[in-house]
Amino acid sequence: MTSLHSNTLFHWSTDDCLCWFLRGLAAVAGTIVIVIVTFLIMEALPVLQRIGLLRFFTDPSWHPAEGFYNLTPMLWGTLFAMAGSVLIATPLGILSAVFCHYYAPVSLGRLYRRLIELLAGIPSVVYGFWGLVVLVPMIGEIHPPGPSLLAGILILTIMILPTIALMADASLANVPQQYLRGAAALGLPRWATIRGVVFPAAKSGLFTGVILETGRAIGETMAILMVCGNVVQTPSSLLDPVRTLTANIALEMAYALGDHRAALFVSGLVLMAMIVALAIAAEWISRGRIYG
Amino acid sequence: QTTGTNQLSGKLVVTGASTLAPLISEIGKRFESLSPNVRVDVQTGGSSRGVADARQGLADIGMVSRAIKDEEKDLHAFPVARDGVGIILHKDNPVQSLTDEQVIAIYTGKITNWKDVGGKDAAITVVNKAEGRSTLEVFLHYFKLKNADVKAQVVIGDNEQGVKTVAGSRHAIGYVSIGTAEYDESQGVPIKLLQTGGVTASTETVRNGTFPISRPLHIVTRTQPAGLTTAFIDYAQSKAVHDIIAQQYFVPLVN
Amino acid sequence: MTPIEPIAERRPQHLPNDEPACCKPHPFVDVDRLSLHYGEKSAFQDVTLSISKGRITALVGPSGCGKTSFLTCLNRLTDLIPACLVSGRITIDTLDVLAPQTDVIRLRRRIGMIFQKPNPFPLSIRRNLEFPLREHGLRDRTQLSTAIETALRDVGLWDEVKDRLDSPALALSGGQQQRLCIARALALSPEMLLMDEPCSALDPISSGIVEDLIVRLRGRYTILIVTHNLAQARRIANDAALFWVHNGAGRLIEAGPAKQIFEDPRDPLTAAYVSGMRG
Amino acid sequence: MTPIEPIAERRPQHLPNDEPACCKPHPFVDVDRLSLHYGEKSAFQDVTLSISKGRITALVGPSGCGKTSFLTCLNRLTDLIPACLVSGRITIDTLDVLAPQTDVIRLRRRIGMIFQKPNPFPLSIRRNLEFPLREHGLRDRTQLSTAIETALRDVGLWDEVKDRLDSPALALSGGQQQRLCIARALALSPEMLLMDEPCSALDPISSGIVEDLIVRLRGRYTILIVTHNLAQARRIANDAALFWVHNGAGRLIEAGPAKQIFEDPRDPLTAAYVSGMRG
Amino acid sequence: MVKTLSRSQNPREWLAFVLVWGAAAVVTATFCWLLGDILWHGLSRLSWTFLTAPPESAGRRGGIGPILVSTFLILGVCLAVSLPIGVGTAVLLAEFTLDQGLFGRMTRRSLDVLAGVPSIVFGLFGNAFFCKTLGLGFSILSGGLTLACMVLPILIRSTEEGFRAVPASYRLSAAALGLSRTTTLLHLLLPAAVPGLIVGLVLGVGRAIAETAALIFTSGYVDRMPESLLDSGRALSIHIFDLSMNVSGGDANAYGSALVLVVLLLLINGTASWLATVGLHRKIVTV
Ligand SMILES: Nc1ncnc2c1ncn2[C@@H]1O[C@H](COP(=O)(O)OP(=O)(O)OP(=O)(O)O)[C@@H](O)[C@H]1O
Ligand SMILES: Nc1ncnc2c1ncn2[C@@H]1O[C@H](COP(=O)(O)OP(=O)(O)OP(=O)(O)O)[C@@H](O)[C@H]1O
Ligand SMILES: [Mg+2]
Ligand SMILES: [Mg+2]
Repeated sequence: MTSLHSNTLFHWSTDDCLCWFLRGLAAVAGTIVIVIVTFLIMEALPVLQRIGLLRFFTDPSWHPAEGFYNLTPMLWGTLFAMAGSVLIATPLGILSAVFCHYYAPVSLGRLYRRLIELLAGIPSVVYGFWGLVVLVPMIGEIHPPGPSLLAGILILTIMILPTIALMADASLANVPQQYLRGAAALGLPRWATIRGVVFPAAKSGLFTGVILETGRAIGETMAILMVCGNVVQTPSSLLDPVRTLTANIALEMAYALGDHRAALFVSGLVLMAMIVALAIAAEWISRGRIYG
Repeated sequence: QTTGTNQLSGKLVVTGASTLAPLISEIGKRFESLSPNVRVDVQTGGSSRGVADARQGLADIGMVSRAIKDEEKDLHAFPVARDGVGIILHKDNPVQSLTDEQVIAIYTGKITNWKDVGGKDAAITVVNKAEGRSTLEVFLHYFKLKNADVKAQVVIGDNEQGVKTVAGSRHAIGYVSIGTAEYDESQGVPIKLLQTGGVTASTETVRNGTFPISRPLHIVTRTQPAGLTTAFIDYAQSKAVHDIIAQQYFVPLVN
Repeated sequence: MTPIEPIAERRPQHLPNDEPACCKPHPFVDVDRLSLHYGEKSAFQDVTLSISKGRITALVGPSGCGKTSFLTCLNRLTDLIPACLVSGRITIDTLDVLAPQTDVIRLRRRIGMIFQKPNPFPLSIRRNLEFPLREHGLRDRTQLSTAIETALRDVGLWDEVKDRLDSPALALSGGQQQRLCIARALALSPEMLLMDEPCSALDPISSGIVEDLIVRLRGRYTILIVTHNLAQARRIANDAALFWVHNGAGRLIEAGPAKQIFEDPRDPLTAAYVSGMRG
Repeated sequence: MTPIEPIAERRPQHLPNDEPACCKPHPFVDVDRLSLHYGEKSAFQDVTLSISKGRITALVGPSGCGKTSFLTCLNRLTDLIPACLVSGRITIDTLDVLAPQTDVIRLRRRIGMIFQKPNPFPLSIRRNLEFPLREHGLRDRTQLSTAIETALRDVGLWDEVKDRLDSPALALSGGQQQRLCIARALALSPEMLLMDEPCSALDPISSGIVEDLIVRLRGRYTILIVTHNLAQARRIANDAALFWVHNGAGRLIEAGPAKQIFEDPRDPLTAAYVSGMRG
Repeated sequence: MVKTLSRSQNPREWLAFVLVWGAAAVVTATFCWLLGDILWHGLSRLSWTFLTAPPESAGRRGGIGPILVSTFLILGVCLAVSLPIGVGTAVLLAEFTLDQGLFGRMTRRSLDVLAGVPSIVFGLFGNAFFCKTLGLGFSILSGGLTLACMVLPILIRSTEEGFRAVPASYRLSAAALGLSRTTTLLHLLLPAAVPGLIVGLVLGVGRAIAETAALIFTSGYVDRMPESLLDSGRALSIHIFDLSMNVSGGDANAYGSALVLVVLLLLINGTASWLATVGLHRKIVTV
């Protein structure tokens, strides 16, 4: 059997040069993650060697000045904030995309899409600022103190909504027209078509959207720092203040020295681990999807 | 003095306390305008970073918004201004004063309701500063508390976040730089400064030294300063910048 | 491009009455001066045609002459296309199809449509049939599975798929997919079927199977089929109609019993087309 | 699916020698036991065939039997498809096509290819022709414009487009686009043309024009044409070869002079296919 | 789908109708509130001098001139670095299909992870790598490079989509004419993939221009007019953060700056979608 895959053999001058040049660029792009992780590990190493990884999960509290480094409450904080916001933002975002495609008149749909695009780019400080002066006092009126998991979830929801809405929008746009026509020809009404045909057909795009928004929810920093209350504790209710891992880094990094600083790099590593887990989950889901 | 700075040239990197950064930044700008060949780059971070960067030589000058600790005596420190740390409440809170014991009890979670200290029947929202901040250290030092004992409902970063948090929460108690609080109060932000140890919290009482919780704001260098660095430090300590210090709501030092 | 002789005011010559009286065709759909525009572009103009009940009518003509567009008017799929303008009149039984107050959902239930490219939904085989049925109000589990089995048997697919009803429909072969689509339409018990080149995307063997199926459905349903394959049209159609592009818009050139159209066409264009000189 | 009788070890019956000696065909391409796999799936297996110089060879067969795949082996377009594995031997003139050291760029210059869907580049008409020429080293402006005019005249497009050479090629009609693609291939003066259903995406009139063009090119080029249209194959081909799917992989069933294949096929499957019973 | 709004009696259809419009209304209302808030407080600050003047008194007064310049410079560095790397990688991943082996898979996977890395971690990394290890210090260059790492995955993803959207027939016919891959790429594929590239650019620029956490530790705090790329320069979003969190009385200018940022984004999005439609239009006309 002849494998014909080396067709560029005789075109060293152009094709192969280009290919190797591109490989070089791709190698740069591909190595960034490794470099990042390496640096995180290097910076975290002193404290990891001294006290070991385990203590980051078993210490009584997070008081790095006094030598306690428990990250678990912040891990929970991150997870709860993420879960809450993804749970709210996903249906809202998908319904938004459905609105654009199948319910709104064309011009309104376009306007709405523009609005969402705009919101996708608004810096997190602006969201955080707004959350701090508008949202948090409102929650405080209902149940003090105000800065809380709930505030974090709501702000995160607003922030990640454009991500899922735009992704869903793109994947709905890719649903083959023939499905829609097929459904219409069977006399299926609009929502039935969307639920029964459009969603299954757009499934993988929607999943990708959820993965992306989850990533953003985990990684969001500035806004969360402004509205969450930042108390290191495992929240027992929605109205309890929490601190996320990202906020922890942003709050203390500038002030941290020695072990404290290294401990913050451990927070960074934990975040990276979550992101890698997410990427694996994404891969797993996309592999497990049944109806292409 | 201005004649001397005309020939100066070079770049000064100043890093450290976020409290001081706007002030030094403004002083730097005026210094630059006096000697056009000089650049003063101010980066924020925190006091600890000011110390660390000055030590490692990453910065020419560090900014430290608290007293110099014993283990930092190797550095050369130059006070440029003073600042007080005042306790703030929401304007609508009927409580007019708190004793030191009450403050300690509130911050350690022994008192959790305003009615125990003469206020309305409402849960107290304790606003604390994040680990590592000088304001926190000064506050803990005065009340002889350990951060691990503090039971906070909200942890904040910079001063303005503290002011905005208390302004947005009727039953909150917090502590911030007095200058900041005074300015915001005058701008109609619904907060009020509490007396501490029977002394009114104001820049005035910080200036005359009667207010008990105050801190010097330092700039530090690793070695005995020379040349441009000396010129800048001298300038930052001179009377010529007192208007800037007042503008940034700090208290100039009376030599 | 070779110029075509201008067809001055040619009217379709539909002759539904030249069949023996015993099986006199009974008109089911009446199309009167129907025109369709996509924005500025005219797809076809001034089509007047009637389609008889229980028979197979074949629509033939070169590409782009508006055959597909004509079909989509009958079940108002044109509603899905923005900037699409239909004028004229279509009557099915007694229903005025184009009237705005017509319930399109019911209309489309009465008229099934099969597309050129098989388009099963990305669901399992069972769900492909069950889902439209449920949406049209059939909830009972046993009734549902009976309906599914009947439809699949109708199209001769039951034996091929009965063991894997829950596997994805898109894993079927092209011919099976097309038969599944026909089954899906039949399950709703329509009165009429519109078929847009149902065999042209299929391999010859599947194509033969689907063709046989269509012939078996004759009599039970009124079928309007578009095809490029003249031999197929000749084999299966009772009636035939020829569309042609003239001045950029489709026109109906001639319509009548298949026998007459293919063997004794009145129009020289039809003659040229069916003799295979062009096309 | 209707079962086909097993074809036990059937070998293609290529009979290049039963023509009058005056025009004895001279083999140009020799294909020896060629097989192609897309990953696990086999597209065709064990094809042995020789193609004569200056003649039109038609490749017919049902959809999916590997006709397109066969063409792409000849100019090694298969290189572009990942996980595509070719085995066997192809000799063109004396060149071993599948050898790794073969210069594919030169090979493809010698063998032009026309696709089913006309695919001019999104450039102007002129640039569509000029661009490949320049790439192959023709830089001189006057030579370029002569080559362009010659190629366009060859396909009978010159008079239609000479006034708008700089307008986009994609604004042409389908038939014009296809002729432009042929002109683009001819401009490189290939020795052989591979055509993959060049007329099937065209309307009947353009189809006729392209067909006439292909006939005019006979003799000057060795042409291998895939077509679904048996009437067309009959009209234009000197030789014909029939592919069929058997056990999921394409096979060459019969090859020989067109007259013999269409009028006196040796294989019952060929007989069934050319008589239109299936397809 | 628009005209199919049938007056269906099906209650489920009505419920869905209400839900979808409700969701859109909630989202719109929230966002109008947020944007209205910024507009309301920020509009009065907006003026030509605000855009050009340097900040005074730690930003309480004065404008944002140098900050805008720094922001654009950071963006410029970011794009100058990420664009070639991004497009190159996208070309490799999308076009050189034979490279789908281990290398391609690993690259893709590592880009997927990179896309999810929190911006604060980029900040940590940029500070440790560009500022310290490479010795660039707090500078526009460090900030721009950090952002480049951050926008790369977005850029690559959508450029790749752009390439995949180019019909395969271009590649096949070009190959059949004996054109080399390089030529095919430069003359046929790249132009056709431009819309995808533009989408990536918009998303990337949007993310970069709005970034705070990654810049705080890299491009720095200095609000002077930058004189070289090695100068530290304060980005707009850091300015907003500092004004609202660290400078008493900075709210008014914070709102003003936020409004400028939003308007900038609007302009970028608008230009890009205009470019994309022009590109698309050109494609359709020539198609
Ligand atoms: N959605 C649309 N928008 C604009 N023009 C359209 C649209 N659909 C079809 N057309 C045009 O209307 C004319 C008729 O198209 P139609 O699809 O009805 O032809 P057809 O006879 O079915 O052709 P074919 O045999 O190729 O399927 C063609 O010129 C086509 O380009
Ligand atoms: N890129 C590919 N990857 C995997 N399988 C392929 C690919 N291209 C074609 N095939 C498969 O190989 C077989 C032969 O395909 P090919 O396109 O050569 O058939 P064909 O005879 O040209 O059919 P048609 O008449 O429909 O054009 C088919 O089963 C097809 O599904
Ligand atoms: Mg059609
Ligand atoms: Mg083919």
